[in-house]
Amino acid sequence: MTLVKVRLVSGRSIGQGKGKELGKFSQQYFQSVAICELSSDDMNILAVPEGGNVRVKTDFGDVVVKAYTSKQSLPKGIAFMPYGPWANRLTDPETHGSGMPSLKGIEAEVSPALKEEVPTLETLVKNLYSEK
Amino acid sequence: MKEITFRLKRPLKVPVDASCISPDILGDKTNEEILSFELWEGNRKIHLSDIFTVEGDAHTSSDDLEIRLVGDMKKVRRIGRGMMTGSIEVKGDVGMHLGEEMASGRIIVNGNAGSWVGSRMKGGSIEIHGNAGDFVGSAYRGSRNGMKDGSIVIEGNAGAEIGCWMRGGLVRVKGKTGTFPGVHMSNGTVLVEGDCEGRAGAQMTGGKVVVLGSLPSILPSFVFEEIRDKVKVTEEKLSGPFYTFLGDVNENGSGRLSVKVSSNPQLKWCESYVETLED
Amino acid sequence: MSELLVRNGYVYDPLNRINGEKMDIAIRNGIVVDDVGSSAKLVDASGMIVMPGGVDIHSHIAGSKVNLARMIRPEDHERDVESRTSITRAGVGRSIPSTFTTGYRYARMGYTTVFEPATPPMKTRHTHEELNDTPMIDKGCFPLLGNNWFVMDYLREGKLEECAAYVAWMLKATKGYAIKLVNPGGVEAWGWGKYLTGLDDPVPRFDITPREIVRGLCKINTYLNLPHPIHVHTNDLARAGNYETTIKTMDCVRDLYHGGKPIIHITHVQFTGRSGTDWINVASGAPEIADYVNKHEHVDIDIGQIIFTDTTTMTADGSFQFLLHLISGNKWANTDVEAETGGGIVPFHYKKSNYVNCIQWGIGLELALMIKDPWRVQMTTDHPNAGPFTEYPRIIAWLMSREARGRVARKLNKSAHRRLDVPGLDREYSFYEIAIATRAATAKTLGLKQKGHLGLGADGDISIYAIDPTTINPSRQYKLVRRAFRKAVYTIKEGKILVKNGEVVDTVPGKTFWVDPKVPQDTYEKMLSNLERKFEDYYTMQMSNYPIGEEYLLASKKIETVAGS
Amino acid sequence: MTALSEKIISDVVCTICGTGCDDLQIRIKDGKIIEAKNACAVSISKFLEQHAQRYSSPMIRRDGELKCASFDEAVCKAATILSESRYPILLGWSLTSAEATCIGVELAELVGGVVDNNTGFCHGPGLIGAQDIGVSTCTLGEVRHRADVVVYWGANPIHAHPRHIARYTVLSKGRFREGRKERKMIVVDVRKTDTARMADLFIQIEPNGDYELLSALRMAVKGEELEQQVIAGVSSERIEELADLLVRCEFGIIFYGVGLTMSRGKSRNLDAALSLVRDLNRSTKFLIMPMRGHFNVCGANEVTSWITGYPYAVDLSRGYPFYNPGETSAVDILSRRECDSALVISSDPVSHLPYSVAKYLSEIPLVTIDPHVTATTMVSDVAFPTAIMGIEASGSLYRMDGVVLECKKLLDPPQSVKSDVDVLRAILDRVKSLKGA
Repeated sequence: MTLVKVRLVSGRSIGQGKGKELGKFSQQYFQSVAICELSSDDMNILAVPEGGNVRVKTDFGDVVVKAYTSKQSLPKGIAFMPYGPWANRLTDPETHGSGMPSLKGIEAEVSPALKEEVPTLETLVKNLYSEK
Repeated sequence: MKEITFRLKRPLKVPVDASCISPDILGDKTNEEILSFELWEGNRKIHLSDIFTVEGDAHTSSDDLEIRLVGDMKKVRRIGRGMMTGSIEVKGDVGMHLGEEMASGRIIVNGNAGSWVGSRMKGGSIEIHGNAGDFVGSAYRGSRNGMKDGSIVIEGNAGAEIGCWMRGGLVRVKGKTGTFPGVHMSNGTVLVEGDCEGRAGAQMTGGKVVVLGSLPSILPSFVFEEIRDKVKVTEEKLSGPFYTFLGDVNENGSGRLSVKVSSNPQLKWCESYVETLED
Repeated sequence: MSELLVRNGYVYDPLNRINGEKMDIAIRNGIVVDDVGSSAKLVDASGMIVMPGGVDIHSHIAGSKVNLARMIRPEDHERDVESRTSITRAGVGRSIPSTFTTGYRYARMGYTTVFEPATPPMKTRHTHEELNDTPMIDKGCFPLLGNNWFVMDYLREGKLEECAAYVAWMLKATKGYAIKLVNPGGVEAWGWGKYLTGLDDPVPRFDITPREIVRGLCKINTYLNLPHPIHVHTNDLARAGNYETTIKTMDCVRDLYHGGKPIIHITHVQFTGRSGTDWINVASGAPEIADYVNKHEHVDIDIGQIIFTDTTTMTADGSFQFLLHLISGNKWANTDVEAETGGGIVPFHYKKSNYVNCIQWGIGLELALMIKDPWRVQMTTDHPNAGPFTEYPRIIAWLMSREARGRVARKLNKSAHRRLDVPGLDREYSFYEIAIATRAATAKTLGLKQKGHLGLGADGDISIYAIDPTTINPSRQYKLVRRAFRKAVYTIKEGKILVKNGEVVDTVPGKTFWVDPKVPQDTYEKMLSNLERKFEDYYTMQMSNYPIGEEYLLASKKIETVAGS
Repeated sequence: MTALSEKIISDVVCTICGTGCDDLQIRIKDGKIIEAKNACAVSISKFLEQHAQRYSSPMIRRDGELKCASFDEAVCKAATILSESRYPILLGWSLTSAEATCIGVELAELVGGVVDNNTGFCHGPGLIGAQDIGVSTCTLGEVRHRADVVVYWGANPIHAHPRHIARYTVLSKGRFREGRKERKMIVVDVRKTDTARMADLFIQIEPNGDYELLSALRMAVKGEELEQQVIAGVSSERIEELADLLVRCEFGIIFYGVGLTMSRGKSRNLDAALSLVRDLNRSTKFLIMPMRGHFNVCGANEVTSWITGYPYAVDLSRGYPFYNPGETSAVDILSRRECDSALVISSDPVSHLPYSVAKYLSEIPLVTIDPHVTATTMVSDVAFPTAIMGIEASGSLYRMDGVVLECKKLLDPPQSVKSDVDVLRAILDRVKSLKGA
């Protein structure tokens, strides 16, 4: 199976900021946050179209999101995901005694997942959190 | 030597502050007195008897008292705080701040310990026959009074920033450590026998950091000094050879960082500086 | 109607010339009155000292700089904590106590009024939020104006009346109480990382000198009839030999004095009372300063006494703080405020083994003992700069007992001991003089008519200490004095008992004093249109968002003045 | 002629990020905001779409489902949860008023809990760094008037703080600086972001290499030679070039983002950055400021500090304030599964914290206070809808440089929806009566 190894960086983006204000359950938020930006080299290796689904996997979890070529000149081997529930399926809670979880530069694998669906926030919340 | 054994009665969830568990405080007390000691479980004041059973007899002077603790005490913090005599032996895991500000005596843990083992320690010895968390032998935020004397030996691995603001004594980790061992230290020794994740000796002004395993890179603020055959740690001479560096230059430091040559081929670039020196 | 009668105490009320007379004090609805009814609550003060509630003229207790110090000094707090009780809030203490704890600790010592002496005007909303959370005491704050761009522009252009109108606007906008100058012109220079020396170096890019700023604001202060004179932290605080600058600063407004109350208050003079040319030969300049003050009535001072302890220094004088960091190697914070001022913080430990610290200790006491008129030398530690306010009782003991001073002096660095006058000074303060230095004089120079005394109409703020002045010999029994002033037997605020036997038994929020000066309408409007034109050029906030509404203060106490009258 | 029902409110304070723009002009028609002048793209979304995904009734979980409840019922339930807990955590505070945080700290005192704000997972490392080193900083106007060198490190203001550059830094005009031409802009980042494209000098750094680069930079600033040719992906020549720019400027500032606070090293990255800035003050004027994200996270730090002495992660379980990030910080407490209930206000940790941490939040009794439906409200046991601070409720906020701004109330909240202050006050009062205080 095709697979690229990346270091995953998460952060703010204007789309994430706007989407957040429109509501976490809005279509805009979903479209701007449930994504993974890759370098064009990595996109070519994966051979997924713009907006095609990929699975991102780390030691802490995995999630399916849409892949795009970054407009912010990502070097090969670096992936970017906006902050949000999708990226947080993948982040490391270890704070090294600092109070700050490890959200930047996590080792991750990206593989095509064209037949799988990107979970909505409702699905994430429903499936992943325990029923009370 | 008299022994007293505390057995945990029930699982703990919220943090328990148990700074009263120390030979100095429990020595010369009857078991009844001991069981009525107050400690905090979260926001509630409870008695030792609420979570521990006690066996044996503590009714002796503190010097002769050995406290044994049995159970999963991951949530129990500040065991042996400020202790000046006697000993504590733990069977099971212990929580944070074990032996905080300890001045003398001995603590042995047959299990893992949380972060801040031996923080601000002034003397005595702590042995962890398991792993320890971050900030072994360190200071707390904002202060510069890390461990001053005594020794802490971790048989397993330890986390980040061990020996932070350390002023003396020895921290020895037989396994791996996280980043920043010896950060801001001014004196004393940090010995990492396994691999270190990096940034050893960062911002140190004095003292010694020795890494026997691999260290991914040397901070740019350390200058290469020489290759040494042996490095002395307390009484012991460790055989190398070692790349030795002086730093942290950014802090006008005179600390020494020694890294074993055989575990660190990626540091071979240093050797070009050896030749220039010899020329 | 609530009534209270304090009976049989030895009353020290210097503003009413009452010197240890045994008498009763009656309070009705928070105000001192002639007499109260038989149902009044009784407080037995037999065999004890009764004084007006303490009034602190200069103590950094609230605002952005104090809070930044709190944030970066967890190691200061952890050693001194207060748990929540059914009456009091939790908090931390030592050199930068949390707000609630600040209020409680002042009250425990019998203080009922405290002024925060340095608020960056632009951040004063923050200061008031903290003052609102500082219970037990009445309070106020002094906006920093000595490096303000509008002030410097106006003064350079010679537009004194418009500048006065601007100061009036500023006091009202910030709900401020007095004009504060810190290193006038020098803090603006520090905005570029540069230093000024003396009174006559021009401020970079402003073409004005510190002398002109001090004189200008002094004239404005008089013109606006403000209750307190200009409150000045002089230039050159970091330099040895700065006593000359202090005297020059006092002297630069001498010709503006036409009798009456002093027109300039020089604060924490200990810090600017050093003679010598470098850190090696630094010595006390207190005798020269005392001599000047003794000969000139236009000036009063507070001392800023050093306590040998670990504390936190913080001033708007950012340049000084950086130098202190370089000297001490301790952590350093700097906070400059656009178009207005700066600020710096460095933790510092004053040690008896340190030559310079010992000289500083001597300067403060020499000022207090060599200035003859007790009304013009007030007791402060410039909290927390020279030591925490909780150490005031220690200073009281030093002032009252040569022996108490001697015990410290003997442990001082030897060469400092040799060079100081203080070991040879005989003067010992009386309780009457202590009452002047800690409440009467401070209230008087602050212009607080209802504070610092117990005459009819005064606020019913009273502190009662467990000392029998007829039997004690403070010169010998200074430890008793110290202990008594640490914990008031009673602290009464506006007729309400807040502290009993050193413990807080009740709380009140306390009022905030501010001044609203009226200036001629046409000048005011002229100033306002200039302000509106330039405001957005100078500030990164909108002018309409700058002023603080009166409703913002938990309990507002406005003092109105009229310019020129 | 404006219609009667139409009004314009000027100098409105924006409640998005720490930039604290206070020059918005809001046009309201028929009780709805129809225009937000001077607002950035994110801000426009907030002002124009604030009605999206609101809820209007307090909710209580019954039989596994959130159902509408009366305000009193919800208050009672929330107060019971908190006062019965042995180690509750009260988390959030970065999107509410300083006044609300004041009550929150008292509530934490009263229930013996931990009060923590989002700082722990945004700029906490900067505060820890400052506790070791100190910090040389200023208000934003100082930068506008004086700065000739502006560095953005691990920050992408074009996306996260859209008006920062124009209002305060490179593109702004100050008393002593004309504008872009008189300022050098430097960007350090792992990606060539939209901000980086504007820069005069862009340093592309390897992920997690910040500490090494800062160490090297400090060396270069001191004039020391670098032994290694490439550090964190940057050549030593380039580092020396950067050092030279910093040393020779008249007034420089580093604005750092979570790219620096979150990357490996965390507080030590800031330790190094704060030390660098401190060292630079020996030769020039240099300052540093965090690019605070949420509009009032700074206010949460200020309030918590003046009441407890500590800016965040304050454990009040033993009756007095205790602070030790790593021990008393939210992420650590949750990942060690220590707290036995939580109150979350104006924050969505279930969306924004690592999965295992968020999962634990969903397992314990949880009270949320938030204007909107979020992933966190969905998993809570009691949820209070509240008025949006800065639109439907007034209050003060502290922008990233600590300047306080007073937000106006522009609109009434949806019917029966109360402010954060009112909800917290009600819970506090109920807890007091439960505790018999």
